[in-house]
Amino acid sequence: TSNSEETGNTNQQSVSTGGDNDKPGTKVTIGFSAPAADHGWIAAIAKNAEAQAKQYSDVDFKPVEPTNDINQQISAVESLIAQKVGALVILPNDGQQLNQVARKAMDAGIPVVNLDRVFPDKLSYRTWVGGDNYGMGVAAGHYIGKKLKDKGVAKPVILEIQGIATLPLTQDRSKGFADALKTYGFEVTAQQDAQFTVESGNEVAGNLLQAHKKIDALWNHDDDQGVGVLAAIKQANRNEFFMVGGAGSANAMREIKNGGVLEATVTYSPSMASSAIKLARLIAQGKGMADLVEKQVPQSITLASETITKDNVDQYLPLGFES
Amino acid sequence: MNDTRTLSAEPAGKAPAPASSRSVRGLGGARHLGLVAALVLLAIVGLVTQPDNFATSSNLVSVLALAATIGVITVGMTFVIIGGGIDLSVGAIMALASVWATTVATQSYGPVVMALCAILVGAGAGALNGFLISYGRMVPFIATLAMMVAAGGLAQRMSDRRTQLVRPENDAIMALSTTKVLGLPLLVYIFAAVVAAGWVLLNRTTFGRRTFAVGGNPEAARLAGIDVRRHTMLLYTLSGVCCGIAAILIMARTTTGSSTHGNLYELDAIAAVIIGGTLLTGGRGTIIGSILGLLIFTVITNLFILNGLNTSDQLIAKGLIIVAAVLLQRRSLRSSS
Amino acid sequence: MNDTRTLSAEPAGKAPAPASSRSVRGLGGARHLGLVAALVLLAIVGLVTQPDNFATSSNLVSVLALAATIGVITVGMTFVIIGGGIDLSVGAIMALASVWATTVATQSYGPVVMALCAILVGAGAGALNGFLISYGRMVPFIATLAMMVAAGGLAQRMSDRRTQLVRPENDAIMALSTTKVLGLPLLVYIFAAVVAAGWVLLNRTTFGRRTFAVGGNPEAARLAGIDVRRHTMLLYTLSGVCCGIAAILIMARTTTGSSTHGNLYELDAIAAVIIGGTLLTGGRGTIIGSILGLLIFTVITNLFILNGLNTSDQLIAKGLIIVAAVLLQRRSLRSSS
Amino acid sequence: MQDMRDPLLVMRGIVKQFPGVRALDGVDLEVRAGEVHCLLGQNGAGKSTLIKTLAGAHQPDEGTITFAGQEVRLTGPIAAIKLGISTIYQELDLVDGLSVADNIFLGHEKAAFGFTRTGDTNRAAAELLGRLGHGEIAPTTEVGTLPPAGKQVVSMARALSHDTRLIVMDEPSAALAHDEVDNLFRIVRELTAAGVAVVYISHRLEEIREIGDRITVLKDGRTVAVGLPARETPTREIISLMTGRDMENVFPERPAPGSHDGRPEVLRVEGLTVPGVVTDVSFSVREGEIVGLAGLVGSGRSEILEAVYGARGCSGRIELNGAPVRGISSAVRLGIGLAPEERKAQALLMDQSVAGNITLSGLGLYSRLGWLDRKRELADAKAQIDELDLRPADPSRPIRTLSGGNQQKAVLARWLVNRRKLLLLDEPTRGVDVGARADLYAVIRRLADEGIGVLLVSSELPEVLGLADRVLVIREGRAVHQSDARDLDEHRVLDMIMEGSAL
Ligand SMILES: Nc1ncnc2c1ncn2[C@@H]1O[C@H](COP(=O)(O)OP(=O)(O)OP(=O)(O)O)[C@@H](O)[C@H]1O
Ligand SMILES: Nc1ncnc2c1ncn2[C@@H]1O[C@H](COP(=O)(O)OP(=O)(O)OP(=O)(O)O)[C@@H](O)[C@H]1O
Ligand SMILES: [Mg+2]
Ligand SMILES: [Mg+2]
Repeated sequence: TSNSEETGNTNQQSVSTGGDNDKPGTKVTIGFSAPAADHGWIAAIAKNAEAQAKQYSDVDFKPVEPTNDINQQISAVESLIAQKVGALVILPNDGQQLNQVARKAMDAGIPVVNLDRVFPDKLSYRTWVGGDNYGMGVAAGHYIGKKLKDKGVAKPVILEIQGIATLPLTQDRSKGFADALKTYGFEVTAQQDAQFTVESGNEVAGNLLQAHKKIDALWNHDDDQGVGVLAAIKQANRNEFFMVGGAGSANAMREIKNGGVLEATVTYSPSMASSAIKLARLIAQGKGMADLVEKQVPQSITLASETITKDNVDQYLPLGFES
Repeated sequence: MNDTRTLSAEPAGKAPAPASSRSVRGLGGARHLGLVAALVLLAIVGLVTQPDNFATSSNLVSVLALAATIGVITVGMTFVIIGGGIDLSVGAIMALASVWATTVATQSYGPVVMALCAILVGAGAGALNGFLISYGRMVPFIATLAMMVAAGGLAQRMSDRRTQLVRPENDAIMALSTTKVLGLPLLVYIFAAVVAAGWVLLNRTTFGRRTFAVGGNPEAARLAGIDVRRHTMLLYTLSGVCCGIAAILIMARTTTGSSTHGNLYELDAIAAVIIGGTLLTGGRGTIIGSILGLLIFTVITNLFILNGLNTSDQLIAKGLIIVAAVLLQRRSLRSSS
Repeated sequence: MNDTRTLSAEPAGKAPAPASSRSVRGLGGARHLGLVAALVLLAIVGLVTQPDNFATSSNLVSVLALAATIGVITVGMTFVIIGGGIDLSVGAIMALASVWATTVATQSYGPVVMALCAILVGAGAGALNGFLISYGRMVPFIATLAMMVAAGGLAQRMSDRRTQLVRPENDAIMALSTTKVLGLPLLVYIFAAVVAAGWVLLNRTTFGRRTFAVGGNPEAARLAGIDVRRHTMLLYTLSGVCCGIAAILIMARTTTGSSTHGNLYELDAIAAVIIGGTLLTGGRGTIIGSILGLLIFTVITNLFILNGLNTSDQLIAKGLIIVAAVLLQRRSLRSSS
Repeated sequence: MQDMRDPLLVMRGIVKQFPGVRALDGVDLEVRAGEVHCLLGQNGAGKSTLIKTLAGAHQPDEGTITFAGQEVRLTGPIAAIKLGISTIYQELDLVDGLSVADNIFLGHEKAAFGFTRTGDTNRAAAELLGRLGHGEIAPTTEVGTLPPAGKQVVSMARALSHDTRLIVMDEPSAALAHDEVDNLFRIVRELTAAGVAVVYISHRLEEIREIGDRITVLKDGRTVAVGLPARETPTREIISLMTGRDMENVFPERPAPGSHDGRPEVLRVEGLTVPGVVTDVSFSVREGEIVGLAGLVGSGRSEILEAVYGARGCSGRIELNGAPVRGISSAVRLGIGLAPEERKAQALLMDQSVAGNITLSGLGLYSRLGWLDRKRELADAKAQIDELDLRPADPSRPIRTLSGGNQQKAVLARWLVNRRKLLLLDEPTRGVDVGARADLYAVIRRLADEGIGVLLVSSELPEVLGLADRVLVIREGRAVHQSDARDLDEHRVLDMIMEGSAL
């Protein structure tokens, strides 16, 4: 959700506050492979990675063709291995499916920073950095559960609109959501999946609203498709419930600020891509993280999922990505 | 004369409509019975499984509103397929038109210009398809595939892969989806108008007759003095215009322009057209059939979601229903002969 | 020997190849010149833009390995399209076969059974397609669309939408992708074997000859004593078998079975076949053309990867290259006549 | 106004080159207003190509066309139509999915502001059809549902729907039976009486005699004779101009009557009924015998052949050498071959080579475990091409580029490579030139002499009577008469096939 005023590029989440670590060191070529940027969040990932890399004079950034076909992504990573890059940052379409080729890179002595979707085999990556999908579901579940409990709703109608159902991250999110709701004695009334696109969100929500005449709460996994979900809610003229989003797009934050059906969103920030580039550089240069005692970068870093509401939205707005 | 009966023989297989039903044939009489039966069956399933939700006016409105976008595209697709072609680029053209119409520059001129822009972009892309096919003599499948890929890329480039919101001052666009007349949102009327215009164009004008000719037997059309190339250009342009109109509708519904709009619409539209009885080889088909085919798809999705079926089961059921609908339709055709 | 040429009619329609080029024609001489030229052009672009990376053996191996999976599917698709049909379900059947072959139960029997399972699942799904089309007399587009949807759903259901890893004890499957003979991974040999077998089947056997007949004029084929329905069944079964083999390759490459495998492969395979000069209307076409068409797509992708073009520009460029390749091909056909 | 003796159309030195063939190599043609000008020539002589250049469908490479005293360039079909030249093409070019009326007015629809006036269109179509003597064809009928003869009428109506000064008819009678040809001639006479010129192409010399005024003969893309009087020129001269050879007897010698009596029956049909078309027909064909089926178009002869071939649902007994025929594959296995009526739709693979078409149903002969021996296949195809004098004698040429008559020969050749016990021939000489026809007759007779049974359907009575040993007269799906061919003459047969159906 962007319009030019905001595209003034203030929100590329590239930060350089790494103490001495940011001083130019040995030259590093970082290969980067991610799914096709047909989605705001992934697009932000790609942009953040590139912007972060540009901050360093000692980094040569080599992105390869993003694709949603696993077979092609394998090929892309193979070509980076063949070019003997210094480090690889990989956001796989599917961690399990890309595992073998990541392992091949590691075996060839190229450290792999695994971004977001995790490889099952720990030998396939040097460091994993990613969001907490389960935690995201938990955060959304707690927000909804607590609020409904406080209102004293007995048997609430809670809906869930997932993203792409075949992704493990979707299943993790749903599991966290269900687990958190359970602590309040609630459960999900109905669940449908969309495609992470505005239009699919609109279609699924349009139909779902027909199926449930009275809703208490709705969790939508993804703020990109959330634009379509919100439009469908408006078209159906419904406002008896509240909605929680996911990921933390700038647009969702503005909606929260304006007050409306969307009351909160749980973050899953694409800033992780910037971090991944930083980590890859450090690993390749053999440095550790400035704020940690250890001389090496940790093996795994999980970002916390934060809950953004009207109360703290101003603080998060600058970090929101434009979907 | 003694040869009277011999030359007007009606072959059994092809099922000529009896004289009495001829008058309604154009409007989708006997030949669409199977589709109507499939729809009725689905409606019965809906009534039984969701007595409170299915037959409500708000649900029906919602089904129509959901059908509207692809519906408009399906009308254009029907023309292209009857004319012997195929258009894989409809989804991408719609996306491109929606993005172009929601750029800051376009939006600054207000909603009317946005709508015009969408239609012009659609027409332009369609005309380019038509040009490649008729004058460049490319196979329609490949030419429109290339357009699908390129238009999708252009849409991404133009939008910088972001979802572009329709700005509040242009909410006349959104009003198409929120303003209701006689209980129906405006976009349903637009859908209906496009279907009606398509029907008239196909069945009551020389353009329509020639479309059948160009698709059914291009050589015969050429020998009859029809400019087949020009006609082909026009067909794809028409399809492009429909994509432009669909872009307006999708902007109204989602309040955005985005390069992700219209993904896989081509498959849905083509499937609707073919289920509706139009031949992929061209020369035969109806608008009404296509729209019925599309409604079947939309109602299936609606039913699934109303009943809370999960996607995997939805997909399996959808496959079975498609097979059943087609077999049902063939059966009804056979028995009506 | 000048009589080897005479049994397959000239594809250039009205343009018989000059005698000198005849001898190579069966293997894809003049008629594929345009495609070869397009490939050569792409190779030049590769050499110029990526002198260090493009022409390396590891890159060429990577291109072939990438092409192998869709390549095998493309061979089956070529048969189906020459036979007058189309198969939209290839990607979904491949996914289903990969999922079925990687279930716990199947994996417990070891890699050979897994491979057999994939092929049998493919054959079964293909045969069902063929049955619906030949005996149920459904339009191929719709029947295989239904199969695409249903097989996809079944694959999701079976895998519970999770990616299923090939277990370490079955790493003979993975070995197809990691073991190299003369520098090439085994799966490239499988690909080559399927292409060779397809070529022989199409050009040197009665089955192939009948495929042309069934696609070119089914009524004439029927009256010439060919069992058109049975042949159609076999064609779709063959395509299904190819999907099963492709499933083995994708398992080898990704070490997994998943319902997400093969997404949109149908479009790529059909596009490759058509760019290769096979007519969508059936009755004409070549395996070599299809494979060249596929290689063009694969090399384009490879070039994009090497040059790190961003997606939007890639798509635009891809669209333009497709148009250019086709126009180039037509030009070369014309001038060779 | 033009004088009747001034030529309306003059074509001079027309050359048309196709890849690999010079179809027209300097053709001259002169046609006067009000005359029926016949264009004769062997299959592949270039007749259709010539009239296509006249119709604007092909652009000639060289030569001039003068129409009504003006030199014209026919840049496309529209240009020709505008001048008043309409054409009935040899391959009926109609749009199956459109109604009769829409086909007739395709390209010059009756419309106001782009909206078709359905009423007007149908009325005008009905009027044209009535004028052609076929008022029974409803203008709203879909053309695809009409039998070939009906389509021919629609093509004719389409030609008449323009304001024409010259009508070109490319083998209009090929799809018509006897009585309909009379009807066609009535229309031609009406046209010429009104001063319209007609270019008439046919392979049936007796038609030329009846309707023609003057003749132009083409051979190998050149004009070899101009303006011969149609009635007076001796047949022998015409044939020798066309073929370059003399021809004595068209029909081959027949064996003596009764010489088949003792021979075994190849085919036995009892009580054959195809619902609605054929009722209770019984007959047999003996080894070496040619049995002809005579009847009107639509009397059910094709259905009888198709039923015998197992291609059509029917009741009754059909046995080949005592074995029942069940379906096409069993028919083919037992040794039956069918040369169907509509070669383009039912027999030919237009994209394939001549050889590929010839060997289609005999592939089993050249294969072992499915593997084709292409050398033998090709040798056999080549042998049949030579035997039937199929031209051009190149087995690798795509069959679509052959002239109609040569395509027909390829269909026959298909059953000559794959030797049969019984041949079903449905209109085997439709569109075949006189010379080739004699060749075909000789081949058919020779096959019979070798012991093959032949069941022959033809709408040309002389052909049935001259070639067959025995004739079965079919009227409205019933066999009304059966006797030795030599006991019949055209008149008697006509009486029998029309009896009861005349108004
Ligand atoms: N489109 C084409 N491409 C190549 N050759 C062609 C084409 N059309 C016709 N020919 C060739 O031109 C020659 C003349 O064909 P044409 O159809 O004019 O013969 P015709 O006199 O009408 O024969 P028939 O009596 O069999 O109809 C033939 O050798 C034919 O093979
Ligand atoms: N596919 C069909 N289905 C139903 N009726 C048909 C079909 N084909 C032909 N008929 C009709 O069956 C009757 C017999 O047709 P048939 O073709 O056998 O006649 P015919 O004697 O062979 O004449 P022709 O000389 O035209 O071949 C006609 O009324 C014809 O219109
Ligand atoms: Mg001709
Ligand atoms: Mg007949």
